[in-house]
Formats: sequence, C-alpha cells, structure tokens
Amino acid sequence: MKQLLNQNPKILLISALLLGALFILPLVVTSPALMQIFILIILYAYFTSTWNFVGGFAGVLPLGHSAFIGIGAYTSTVLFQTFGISPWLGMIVGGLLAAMMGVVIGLPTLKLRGAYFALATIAVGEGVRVLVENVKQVGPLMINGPSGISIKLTENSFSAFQFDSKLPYYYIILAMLLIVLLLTYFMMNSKIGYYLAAGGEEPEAAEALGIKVSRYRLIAMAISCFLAGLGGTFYAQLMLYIYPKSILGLDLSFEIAFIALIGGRGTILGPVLGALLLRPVSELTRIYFGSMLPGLHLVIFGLILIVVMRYYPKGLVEPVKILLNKLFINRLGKQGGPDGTDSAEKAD
Amino acid sequence: MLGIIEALINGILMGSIYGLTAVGLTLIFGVMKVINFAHGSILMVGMFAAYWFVILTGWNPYFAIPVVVPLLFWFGYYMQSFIIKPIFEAEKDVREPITVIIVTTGIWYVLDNLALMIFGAEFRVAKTSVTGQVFEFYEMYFLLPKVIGAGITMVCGIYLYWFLKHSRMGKAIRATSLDREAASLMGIKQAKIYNVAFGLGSACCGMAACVLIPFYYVYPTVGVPFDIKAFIIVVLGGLGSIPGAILGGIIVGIIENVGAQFMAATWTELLLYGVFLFVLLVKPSGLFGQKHDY
Amino acid sequence: MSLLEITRVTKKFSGLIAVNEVSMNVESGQIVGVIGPNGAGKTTLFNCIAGAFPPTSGSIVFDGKEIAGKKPYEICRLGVTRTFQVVKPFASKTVLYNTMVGAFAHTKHLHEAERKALEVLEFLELGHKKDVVSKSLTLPERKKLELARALATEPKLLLLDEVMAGLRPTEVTDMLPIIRKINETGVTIVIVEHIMQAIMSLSEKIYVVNFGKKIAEGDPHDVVADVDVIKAYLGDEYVTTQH
Amino acid sequence: MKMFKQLVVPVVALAMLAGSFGFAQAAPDTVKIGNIIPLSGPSASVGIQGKQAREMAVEEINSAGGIKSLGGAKLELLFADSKGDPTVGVTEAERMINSEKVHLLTGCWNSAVTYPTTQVAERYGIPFIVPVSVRDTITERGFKNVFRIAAKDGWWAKDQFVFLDDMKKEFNVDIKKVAFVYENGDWGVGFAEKWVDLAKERGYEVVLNEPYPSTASDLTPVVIKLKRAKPDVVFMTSNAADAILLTNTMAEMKVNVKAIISSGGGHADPSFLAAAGQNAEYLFDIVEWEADLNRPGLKETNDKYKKLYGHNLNGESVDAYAAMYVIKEALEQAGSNDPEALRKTLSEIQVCGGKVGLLAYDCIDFDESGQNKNASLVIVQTRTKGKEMDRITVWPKNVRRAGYTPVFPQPEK
Repeated sequence: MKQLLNQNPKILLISALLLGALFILPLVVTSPALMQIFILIILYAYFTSTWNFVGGFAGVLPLGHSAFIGIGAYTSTVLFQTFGISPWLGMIVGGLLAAMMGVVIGLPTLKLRGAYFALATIAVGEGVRVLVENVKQVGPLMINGPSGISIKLTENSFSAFQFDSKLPYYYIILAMLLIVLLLTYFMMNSKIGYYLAAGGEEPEAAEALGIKVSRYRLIAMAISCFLAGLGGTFYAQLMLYIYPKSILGLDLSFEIAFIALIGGRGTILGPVLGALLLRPVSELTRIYFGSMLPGLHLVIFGLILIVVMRYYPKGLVEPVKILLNKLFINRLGKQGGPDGTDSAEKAD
Repeated sequence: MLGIIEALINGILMGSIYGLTAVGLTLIFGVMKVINFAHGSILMVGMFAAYWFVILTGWNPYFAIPVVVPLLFWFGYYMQSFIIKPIFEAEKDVREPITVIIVTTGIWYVLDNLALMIFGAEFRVAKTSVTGQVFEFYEMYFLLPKVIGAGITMVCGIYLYWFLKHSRMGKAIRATSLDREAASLMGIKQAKIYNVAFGLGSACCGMAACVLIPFYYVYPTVGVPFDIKAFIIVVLGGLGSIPGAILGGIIVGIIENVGAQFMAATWTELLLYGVFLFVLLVKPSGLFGQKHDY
Repeated sequence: MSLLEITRVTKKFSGLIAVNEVSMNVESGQIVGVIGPNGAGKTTLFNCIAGAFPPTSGSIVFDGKEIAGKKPYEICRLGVTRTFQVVKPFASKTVLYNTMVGAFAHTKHLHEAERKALEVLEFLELGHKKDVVSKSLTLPERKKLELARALATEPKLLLLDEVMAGLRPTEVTDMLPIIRKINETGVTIVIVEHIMQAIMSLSEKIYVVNFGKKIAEGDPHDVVADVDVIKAYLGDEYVTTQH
Repeated sequence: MKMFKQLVVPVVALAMLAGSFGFAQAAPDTVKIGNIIPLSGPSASVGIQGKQAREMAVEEINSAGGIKSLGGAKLELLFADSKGDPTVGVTEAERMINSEKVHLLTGCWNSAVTYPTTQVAERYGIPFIVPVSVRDTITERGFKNVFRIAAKDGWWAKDQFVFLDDMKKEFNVDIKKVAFVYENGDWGVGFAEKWVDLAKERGYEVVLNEPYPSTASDLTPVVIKLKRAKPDVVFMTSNAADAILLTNTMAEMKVNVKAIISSGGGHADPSFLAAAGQNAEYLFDIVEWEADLNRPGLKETNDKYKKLYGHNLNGESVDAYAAMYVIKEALEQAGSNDPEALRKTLSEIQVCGGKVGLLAYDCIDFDESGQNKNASLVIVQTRTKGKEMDRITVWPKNVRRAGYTPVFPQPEK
C-alpha cells in the first residue's frame, strides 16, 4: 500500500479521476445497450489483464486463454444447474480448476521457446472446445455438448448471480478489474514481478542470477488462469447462456491477445486502454460496415492491428502516456509550483 | 480389415498434403523464429489463384503450378519485405518477436475478409479432368488427385531438403536460421534471406493449393482448418524440420483416417490434440526437432 | 580446502571433445585466469562450471559440494555467479532494475533489494546511470552492469567470461582496478580472457587450455615462458626463434 | 503533426461511439425492423441470402405504398451481423432494441444465436419473428414474443421418416438398415437424437451413428466407415462445406445405398449444387419450400429474385421473404407500430394468400407457443437437367411435380 501512495501525486490524481468517472458512469449512461457495451469493455479489460500475467510479464504468448475462461464458466454453470450451488462458490471452484489446468499445460511448455507455448495453448484451447462439444453428460452433470447451456432464470438474486438491471453487473466487473489491476501492480513491484520480467527478457541471464525461470512462469500461469476462470463465471452469468464455440473459441483467445498488444502488454494500463479502444472499434465497425459489406469490418480490424504494431510496437500506452504528459502533468505541474515541471519529468 | 488398410493409405495420401502446407510454416519458423499465422490465408490466396486459373483457361489443373507457385513466392516475398520487415526491425533486440506474430494474425484477418468481400462466401469447386478419378483396388478406392498430390509433396520435400543442404542460397538460409548475428557478420543479408524464406514458405502453400484444387473447394476461410492442422504438424515433427513436417502431416492424416474407423470422427479430432500434447510432454522438441531450438 | 576444485572434467558435443580431462584448483580469495586461443574450450569449461550444460564426466566441487550437472540457478544460489561474454542485460529495464533482479537473490523485500542494488552500483561507479534504460548504455557500461548484476547476488565466486572483450585499451585499463576492487571485498574470481596483458596483471594463477586440454598452469610469469603456451599462441616456428 | 495523429484517433472513435447511440428517434412514418443474421463467418452465405430476400420484400412493400393503416408508413430494415456468435447476437439485440428503437426483430438463422437472442427480445417485450431456426426449444420456453415460421427440428426428422415409409410402400422396396451422418454442431446433434428415437419406433436397424466435425478438412474416413457399414439409407445433416465434401467423396468412393436423405441446410445451399454437380444425382432433401412448387405467383417472384441476385430462392430465403409480409399484415391489422400491439396481433393473426402463398402451404398461423402450426415440409429429389441440377418436389404426393416419378431406390454406381 505504501508503494501505491509513493507514486507521483499527479498520476494518482489522474487515476482517481478516471476511477471516479467509471464509478459514476452508470448515472450518466442509462441505456442498457450502452451499459452492456461498457460492461463488455471492462470484462475484456479484465480478461486481458489476467492474460497479462503470462503474456505480458512472462514473455510468452498464450493463445488459448478462452480454455480457462470456459472452464470457469462451465464449472460454475454446471454446479449451479445440477446442484443449485451459488455461482459465487462455483466461481472459486472454476478458478481453481482453471489454475490446475494451467499448471498442467505450463509444466512442459513453459520451459520451451515461446512458439511452442503459443502453439500448445492454441491446441489446448481447441482441445477443450472439442471435448466439451463431444460430451453430452458426465454422470449427473449436463454439459450439453455443442448446444451450450442456458442458465436457469431466477428472480433478481445476489446469491444466484442474476440481476434484472445491468448496474450490479457493471459494479461487479469493475470491482473485479480493480482487484486484478491492484494485483498486477503489487506483482510488478515484487520479487516475482522482477523475476518474471527478467526471465521474459533474457531467460539465460536470469537463470545465471539464480532464478528458476520456469517456476516463476508457472506461478504467473496459475494466477492468470485462476483469475481468467473467475471472469468466465461472470461472462456466463452476464449472458445467461454459454456456447462452446464462442466462450471456448479461438476468436476470443485471439481478441484478448490483440487487446493486450494494441494497448501495451506488460503494463498495468495497457489492457484497459486496449479494451477501451479495440472493443468499441470492433463493435462500431461491425455495426456500421457489417451489414453494408460483409467482411469489411474485419479487414479494418486487421489493418488497425498491423498499423499500430508498425508504429507503436509497444502498444498505444506509449503515445497515450506522452499525450497525457503533455495535456495534464505539465500543466498541473506548472500550477503546482515553480519547480513543478522539473519534478514531473523526474517522476517518469 | 480392408477398411482399415483403405483408411491407412488414404491417411497417408491426405497427410502428405497436410505435410506440404506445414513445410512452408516450418521453413519460415526455422529461419525467422516466427509462427506465421497468415499461413492458412496464403493457402487460400493460392487456392483462389489456382481456381481462377483452371476456370479461365480450362486446362489441366497441374498446369497451374508454374503460374501459381511463382506468384505465391513473390506474394510472400513482398509481404515480408513490405509489411513484416519493418516490424521485425523494430523488434530486433527481442528474443521472441511477439508483435510480428500478432501482425501475421492481422494479415490473416485482412486477407480472409478481403476474399469474402471480393469473392463472396460461397464454396467453389473447379471441375477438372482429374476430378473424381479413382484407383480401384480390391474394393478400395483412392482418389487420383490425392495420389498425385502425395507424389508432388514428396518431390517438393526432397527438393527443398536438397536446396537447403546444397545450394548457395539454401546454405545462407540455414546459416541464418542457426545464428542470425553470426550469419550477418559473414555477409549474409538477413533481410533478403527472410524475404526468400517467406517467399519459399508461401510457394509451398501455392503448391499445396494447386494440389488441393482438383478435389477440394475454395472459400474465404478455407485456410483456417489447414492452418490449425499445420500448427499441430510442425510441433509433432519439430519446429524447423522439413522431414518432420512431412512425417508429422502423415501422422496426422493417419490418426484422422484410421482413428475414425474405431471411434466417431469427432473424437479423432480430440485424439489429435491428445497426441499433440503427449509429444509435447515426452519429446518437446518434436520428432525431428533440434534440441538447441527450444 | 580449495573453494573450487575441478577434477578431470570432460565435455563432448556429439563426438567433438570440447574439454578434455581438465583439472583446476581455485583457492578462496584468489583471482585465477583461464587463457587460451579462440576455440580452445575456455568458455565451454566455464559453462560446465556455471551449469549452462552438464559436463560429460568429471567432478566440480564448490565449497565442499558437488555442483557438476546442477542447473544454473541452483549453482547461483550456492554462491557462484557468472557474467556473459555477449552481455545480456534486460534491455527494456533500467540499470537499477537490472541490478535489483540480482539483489533479490537474498531478499524478498523491494526496498532491501533496492538498497543493495544502489550500494553495488555506487561501488562500481554506475550510480549516476541508475535510471537509464539499459539498452541505451555504452558497451563498457553494459559490461559494468553485467558485473553489478552478478555482484548483487553476493557471490562467493564470480565467473567472468571475457569481461573485457570488445573494449578499447583505455577502457580495459579502467576495468582492471574495478575487478581488483571486487576481489578485495573477498570475492574469489575466475576470469576467462584472451587479452594477455590484462590477465597477466590481474591473476595470481593462470591456467592455459588449448584444444580442450590444459597445457600449463601456474604463476603468470612461468606460464608465459612455457614452450607449449608459446606454441599454442604463436605457432611452432616461434618456439625455436625465441630461444 | 504527431500531436494531430494522437488526437484524431480517439476523437473519431468517440464521435462514432456517440453517433451510434444518439437519441435519434424513428421518424413517425417508418417502422424499424431489426434483423440479426450471420453476415460474416461460416454461415455468411445463408445470411446474405436472407438479407437479399428481406430487402426484396421490403422494397416491394414500400413501393406498393407501405403500410396503409399507418398512413403509408414505410418499412425500414436494419441489419446486424451476428457472425454466428450468440454473444454478438445478444449484444446486437440489446443495441437494436435500446439504441435503434426497432419495433420488431427477426433472425437469427443459427439456432444457437436465436436461442439467447429471443430471450433478450422477450425481456424487453419486442416481437421477434424467427423465419428459420430449427431448434425445438426456441418456441418451447413459454415466451410470448417469439414467433417461428419454419418447422422445428422434431418435425423435420419425423417427416424424413414418414417420407421413407411412404417411399417403401410406393415402390415396394425393403429398407432395414439406416445410417446417420451429421455435423456435430447444435443442429446436427439435435436431428440425430430425434432420428435415433424414430428409427427405434419404426423398427429400423441403425448401422452407423456418426457425428463429424463440421470444420473437417477431410471426410474420407467417415465415408470409408459408411461404405463398410452398408446401410440401405443414409440420413445426413450437413453445412454447405461438409455437404460438398461428403457428397463428392461418397460418389468417388462409390458408396452404394438405396437413398440418401438430407436435411436442408448445406444441401439446400445454392453453392452445394454448383459444387457437387452430378454427384448429387438422386439425393433426397427435405426443405420448407422449393422453386418448382405449383404456387400462385411463385415463378414471377423467383425470376425477379434470380435476376436481382443471380440465384434461385430457397427455403430459407422464402421464409425470410414471407416474414416481411407477415410483418406487413400484422402492422396493417394492428394499425400501430407499438410492440405490444404488434405482439398481440401476431399471436392472433392468420396470414393467408398473397405473397405468403408462395410457401408450400396456404396460411401462417401461430399457436400459443409462437410456432407456426401450418409449417410443413416438402422433400425434393435432385436430378440432372442439362448442365445444371434440378430439384424436383416429390413429397408429399399431392404437391409432387406433375409427371415426375421419383427414382427410388437409386441405381447402383
């Protein structure tokens, strides 16, 4: 906590403003459709932040994140449908299962060159999907194969994780995102964070400094998968319907990776920024061009990706930082005192 | 029993063609250490090229090879030099150029959906003189275009192997794949090598496209199932190994075909992923992979 | 008892013998040099000690413990830290960050690691660069950073792999007192180098390897006079003309 | 300049965002119909046909003076691309209802998308017309706002067996062994479950029950298995790509069966016939509708459609086309574009004749679950006609194309 407060006061101020804006957003936005889009933006920021533990800090590229999201969603849903267990509890169970799965996959692959890990995660993602699509039922547990599961509707109920209004969903996912961002922050500023970053950049040098790189990657993988599993439950409860092709699909996994890379992987705000930019772009291009010229919206999506990677390979977090510096920090600094500008530069 | 033999041989035939698509992927990875996610889309481009060649000329589909293969070579060559190279250079000091991987994914999206915009979503089949021709053998049937395809794969595989071992350019490619820096110190122009490698990888897709056209259909996302199969194959065979890719392809073909005789076809898909993970656990470098490569 | 005792270590690479039955002894507090022409097997020997790959046969005992075949991170935790000939900084991170990664070897706490790292950086006269991103450092600075990172792990034995390679003569002259200073704090040093001058002035004891074999050992001056060493470095014809 | 670039992107994005959720109200003289259909992704081909049929119908309605009881109000079509993904469908439904303020929704073809999307419409009380989506449960949840025109999958599967029984009698052929080959999606698996029960009821022996992945790049193993199982009749449920692959491979490997009965979908896709050609000879396919039906005005409408878009109407597009006329009729009768009034009208309405008469039956009439109780199915046989393939209606016998005798069993290859 101390570290957090030691941050530059202006950065803290901006973060606080942003946070405040997010909290009062529902007062301004009343349309459920718009709320839904905001919830999805935050949800994707959450997914990408969980991805970030492995994809951002450990220096490898996971492309099967949907498998862990799906495990979380399916676990809590199946437990609720069969035994009436509250999705909140199912969420934890799902997260733990996802983490276990992550460790099992990470164990052999995290030692290898990144490409193996990327391909292995794709295979796992697809493998889990194919498995789910082939299984109708396990004992009393209904998996429903390719049809997916539609969650029993209840009244507005916290314990059943079902609400009539979008508001509770909004605040729940906002809280989840904040927790993950805080976790990311503390991890970055801890031994694990330093070791992960070191192992991500130069594994050989890191090992020579006493770091068992694969072990730290494995820890990151477990955390990442656990949190992704929790997100999966939220996703299921939001949609009240889970469908293997979309919750376990490659598209979801790739979109998460895109958001991370466009926003800036390995940074705290990258995933949030990426989701904030890419989600609306993908929604809007689909809305505007999807019915006009099929495929155009995905061409635009692909082009954005190429162009951003070409000019900002570290993601859009960099230009945005510069922009914010120009717009706010300098100005605030100048107001703050005669040496304000100076201190603002040092703080970076 | 005959059914299993028939399935086995069909598996080998189809698997070889999978292998041909995987060869290009493994070649590009071997040199650039980049997984090219646009690989399936390049195959799709090749298939549309071959399709239109056959439709417009009405000639034997294999006459498309001298047109489509060089076309795809230059397609890959310039794609690397215009789109991928600048990004690669920005990421020079990075050990695993992840942005480059993501950019190839962007290219995948763009190509597939451009094809959708231009050609529409329908499935197209080119009826050629070899389409539907079969060999009959004790009530077992083998498709002539698949047999020819498997033959072409073998020739291509052997040629590429020879090319990399003995030609001047091949040696330069191998040197670069072993050690980028050392090779560039020896005066090998890295950027050119990458262009050529990407071109060759794409040319393999062009070859596979010409082989597929007589018995397969074309549509904008035709590359996706082949893409995912190619990923599995290259890991099975060992990333960067050409014989590994072809053998990996054949293994995948056999699992699909023979496996389906004992279980539902949907479960063979799962079996495939299972075998993939098993190999990864037991011999992470794949069947032909070199240890230093991971 | 010696701090490091290497007995008949051999390393083969698919038939090729890179290191052939080399034995070495390093006493605590010494600076020991390993020299030899390019491709003589110095770096391979070094990699065997540091755990980058296991020796094919032979034993390596450090501080009374067998370390042959252990992983690099295990060896580091026992007190042996190495540097790399081609420096491998964590390029996108600052000098301080790099050094803190090393310092975390003995603490969990961020502040403790930072304190230790700053101390090491000051010691190596790199403190003023602490906030610079390491990829924008000059080569001598990167070499120093490599040292700082290693030193921050508080090793008993420091393995320096051609730490002066690629430096200009004046930069080499700057580096020598730093290495001595490190040694004076009680860190034993094994240094692989082929800049003869530098190693002669530093080392108390020198091992010479060629074609994977140890061809001479002892006091720097004796070693220079050794016929085999001259042969190895200059070729057979120089031996006769020299005499 | 750099600053400019950094500013422009977020500003444009924000403007677009704001624009799409502006409080633009529909002009009083239009009725907004939201259509959520797959316009990209694997089912894009069928989605685009559905879009074309809707556009043609609405163009006709509007140029004929719009909705007269609403003072000549025009229909306005809004399309959303579901990509065949349920989560996108749900999001789009929310947007259509809340931001675009549509009065009605239609869609979504993919049952998996229709299923959760209709749930959204139900929650907001917006009438949702489902031209085609076969999953039974879509109209079995007690929803008040969901109206389905096409038959549900239980009816399809049943009619396939009734047809087989009729053929057995008509041609006096003995059929004992049946095989089921189907894509392992929602749709194929749904059919297969019904088939298994029906086969048991009717005393057929199931020699093969084989799901396959619809994205398979090679279906030879399935065909080898099918050939060795030696069934008399094969039932198939396939999307377009796999229908082509299966049909061609079966022909090449000379699989001899007495009949193949497919389930529309891929087998009814225009690109299927173009791609499979003569390999599809003698295939029986069950559909909602066929271009050769002897219905009033059918030929003109089909000719017009073919001229506009280059291919024949098919079952899916006719249902979409008819849906627009059902909407028109409901609006005329309700005299209002209020969703609740529309819902009420739709639940009571019976639309007969006119353009709806293009369908294989006379009237559209929704029961209390919202299912069109008159929805019936026809079975067609594919035959070579010159260079093209012709689909000839053969069943029920009362709608069989005059002068045509079905080929049953099909000759050996």
